[in-house]
Amino acid sequence: MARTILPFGPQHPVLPEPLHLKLTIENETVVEALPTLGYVHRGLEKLCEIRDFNQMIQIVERVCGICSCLHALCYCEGVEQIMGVEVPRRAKYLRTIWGELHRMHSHLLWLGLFADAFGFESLFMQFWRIRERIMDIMEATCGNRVVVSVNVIGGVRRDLSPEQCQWIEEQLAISEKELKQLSDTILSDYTVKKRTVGVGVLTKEQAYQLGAAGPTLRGSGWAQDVRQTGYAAFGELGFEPIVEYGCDSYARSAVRFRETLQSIDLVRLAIARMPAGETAADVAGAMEDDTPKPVSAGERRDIMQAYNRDKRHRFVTAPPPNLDLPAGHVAAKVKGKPDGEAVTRVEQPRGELLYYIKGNGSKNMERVRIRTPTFANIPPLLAMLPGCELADVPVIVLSIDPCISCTER
Amino acid sequence: MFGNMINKGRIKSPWVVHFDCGSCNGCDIEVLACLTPIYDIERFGIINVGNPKHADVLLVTGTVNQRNKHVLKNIYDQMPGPKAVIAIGACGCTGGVFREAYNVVGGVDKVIPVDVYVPGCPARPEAIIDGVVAALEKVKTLLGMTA
Amino acid sequence: MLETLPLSLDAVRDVAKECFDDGWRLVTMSANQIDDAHFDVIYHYDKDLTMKHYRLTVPKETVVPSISPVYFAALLVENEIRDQFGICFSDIVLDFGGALYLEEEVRAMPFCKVSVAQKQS
Amino acid sequence: MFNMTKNVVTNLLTKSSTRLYPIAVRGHFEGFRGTLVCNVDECIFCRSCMIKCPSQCITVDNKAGTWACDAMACVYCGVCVDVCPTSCLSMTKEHRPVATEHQTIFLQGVPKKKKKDEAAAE
Amino acid sequence: MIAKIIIAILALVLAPIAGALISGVDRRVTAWLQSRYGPPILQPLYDVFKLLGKEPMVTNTWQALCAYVYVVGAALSVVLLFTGSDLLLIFFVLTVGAVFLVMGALASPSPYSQVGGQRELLQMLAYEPLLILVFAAIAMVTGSFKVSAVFELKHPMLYDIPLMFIVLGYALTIKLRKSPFDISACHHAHQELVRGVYTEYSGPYLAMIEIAHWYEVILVLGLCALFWSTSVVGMVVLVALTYLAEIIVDNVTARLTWRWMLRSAVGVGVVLTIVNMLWLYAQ
Repeated sequence: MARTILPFGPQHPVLPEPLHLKLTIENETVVEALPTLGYVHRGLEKLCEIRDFNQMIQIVERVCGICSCLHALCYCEGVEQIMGVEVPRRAKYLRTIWGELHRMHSHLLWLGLFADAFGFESLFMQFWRIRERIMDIMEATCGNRVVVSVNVIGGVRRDLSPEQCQWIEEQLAISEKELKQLSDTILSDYTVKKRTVGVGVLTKEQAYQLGAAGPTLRGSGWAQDVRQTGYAAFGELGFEPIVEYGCDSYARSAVRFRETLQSIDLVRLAIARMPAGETAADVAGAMEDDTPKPVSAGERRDIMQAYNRDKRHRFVTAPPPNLDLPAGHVAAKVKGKPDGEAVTRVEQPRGELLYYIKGNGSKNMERVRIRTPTFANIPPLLAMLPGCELADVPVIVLSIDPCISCTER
Repeated sequence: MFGNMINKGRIKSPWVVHFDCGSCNGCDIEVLACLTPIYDIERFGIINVGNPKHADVLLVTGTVNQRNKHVLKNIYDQMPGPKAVIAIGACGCTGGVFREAYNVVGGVDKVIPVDVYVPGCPARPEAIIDGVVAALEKVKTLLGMTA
Repeated sequence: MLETLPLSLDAVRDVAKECFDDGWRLVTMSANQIDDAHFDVIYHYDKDLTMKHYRLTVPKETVVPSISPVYFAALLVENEIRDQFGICFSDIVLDFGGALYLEEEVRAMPFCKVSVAQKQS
Repeated sequence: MFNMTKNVVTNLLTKSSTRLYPIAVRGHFEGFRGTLVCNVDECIFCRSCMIKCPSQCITVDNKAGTWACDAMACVYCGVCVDVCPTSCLSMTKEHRPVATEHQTIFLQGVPKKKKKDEAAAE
Repeated sequence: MIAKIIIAILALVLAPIAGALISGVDRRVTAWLQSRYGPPILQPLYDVFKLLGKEPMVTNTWQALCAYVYVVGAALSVVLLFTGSDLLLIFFVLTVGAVFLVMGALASPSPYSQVGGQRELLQMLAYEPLLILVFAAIAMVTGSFKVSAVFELKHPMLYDIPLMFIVLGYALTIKLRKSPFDISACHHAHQELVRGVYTEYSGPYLAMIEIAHWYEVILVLGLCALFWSTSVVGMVVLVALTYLAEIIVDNVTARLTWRWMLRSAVGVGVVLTIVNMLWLYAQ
């Protein structure tokens, strides 16, 4: 067979997003892969010059609809760092909860798409069915399914009532049960393993040198997760990263699957430990706060044991439960203008997200630079593709969880 | 009689092709969520075919930018008639928050004619279903069918 | 605030090599225009979740040596900076020639405030 | 090999989890940020919403007393509702219906006269 | 003779209708297995009528011809089956049709279509030896390649050659484009080749291919029915169970690569055939 050039994308059913790969194939084996970017480039970093620094929160949330909450979190932490604001502890916990819910919905989405990439449609459907539960939690607590808009400079816009917390726990218990039923399939089914094990190998050294981030890095045996630095409330939750040593697509999917379960635990832990108090600080001076204690192993176990309950796990068309909304939230009053530079990092579902923010004392930021995890994961992808079979291309491309709208902004 | 059957088929089987035209993924995942068990738009005979040559309805999410406007035009031209275009989300309708960014052309209607606008940021799956239903209503009136 | 280490133009690649050998990971680079004729390029390195930042200040139209032969991962970000600020890098592994994101009609280095100001006047 | 079998057979034997929208409408949760509505009689045309809107889709003219919103460009973030001093802006639970053309909400109210003008009128 | 012509005409008319209904049920059951509500049973008919009403768009006229030959081939093989003709002839006609489908796909410049065509050829390479083995086994039991000879048997063929039924099931999975062997094209678009061999066919020609697929469904199910030729109820039950098993397998497996398909198809086919033949001789 002669060499064929196969345009992979920009409109392709495997990828919901327009990534264009020019694949040179020979006998269904990929010889070379060249990316073309720019189909989603909007230039929104430039918008910081015409929108004020508060409006930028809504704009950076729309860098990527899947991990919007974490973009806003990272941006807000940066501005807070510049302006010297101490966020109330309750707000930190709420940020953690919504951040982890985002990670869960993103991972479930990815697991579904990944199943779809190797032609396992019913698995795709099941993962997305579980994901709808998380979307419901998001809608009930934040007011929107995807772009939640909860983070503001100085805290969060919404609070959780005790009734909502209890309902979230119930929903999570059901999701966990459903998810564990699927673990057999995604982690040990013969046909699934046939398609993922040994596909898209990225060795430990390669992963580090090519600057991989997130599950791609952790799937190659590096225990590196920005949550270890303890931003938001992670410092108090006793977080430990999940690592797999397989270095292939299977290891990356296993990392994501286990992280989803871990996120459920983290949300429970955060709800159980969430202190009472304000949800937003006025941005002018620093708050005084008692030093928090990290979670102990015993406490963690006690909290976890409370969740072995059995619940019906079917959706009904009945109206959504009428949950008490928290009584009136206090929006932060922002006075002053950011002046200075900051670099902040958070762990997005896809990996490490970096914001470089520079303010110049006016209401507009001078520069907002966003380095997203997929941007870092494209060089490893280019290293993985040559030599693989055409049938494995979707699996490999998806195994880094590409988010092109993040990459190009 | 045969013509009637064809028209009925047109209403009952709108195959969609989805093109992400520079959206933030929010609307895309809601389009995909429509295919999944909770919303299941296959009830209406809708399949996401992924090939413009087979499709009847083009779902466009996101703002049009300088590079993908050619792709969008190309996909639209590849679709055999009769066809409908649905712009999804604030970005697809007008450009949304990004309409002042330097690489953004604006809404989908700057490049191809749009039949239905689905507002929302992101548009809910219910709204997307409404959008497809509205597009079918439009097709019905075009075909001279009475509901 | 942000603590940065100074970096000179000649040392760019040497420092990169040194960091590479020491096991630092290149996170990314950020460019920023500081005044009409000067740009900041900040190199962010990471090792075990601690970061260090090198700040390189260059006048306009300087050709910066590319570090992509050392860190392959730098190629995308260097192309991006070339797109947006017009700072050229020598010997990028895969050079998109200023067309990574932008089509012909908008190839005006959008982040250069000078060029924007010129367009408006 | 066929680890999924249990799951699919369970699905076959139980009711499907599909919500039959639009035949059966589930409704949205309390607090959902749906359609933006403006009670123009209460509006004092202070322009806070216009200034704060991240999408810059609201236009307020305090001389003519008009409040307009480009409904298609609105991103439903709820910032305007938060900043409105008179609570004349609110969001309903229902999502905005689809349209076949661009929609702009245009509301004409009575512009608030300044105290000085009122005194002069008397 | 007249009876045969009537049967032929009935088969020609009823087979696509029955095939469409079976596809509709297939889609509905698949939806149920995935916890969805599913499309109406008549959905395949709606699809085809809509496609017939679309603007024809072909890259070259050769492709249109190929679509026609594919339909004629599929229809003719069904007619031959129902008139009790020679199994080898049916096989030959079916193959000619399938080859024309691939030629049409290869005639277009689209790389997806090209790769899809190549894979379709590989699939044929996998299922055709299996079909031949099955036919040979049938001939060994009945002593003739005639379909009508099967109906003269006293007890169902399934007793004699149960393993060959599994081999036929293998070929069936490939022919019905079900997972794990939906590698060249499938009814869901989510895959690496968009829609593989179907990519370049559109509008009325795609409708044509869809109709040909219905004929093929009837043909392969008809072959299954031969294994319980003694009673109509037995046939229906056997076919229904086989089809249900196919749908379940479709939903519990991932798509595998063509290398695996070729290796396993030939391996399984040969091993099962040998075991079955030995057992047949031992009796």
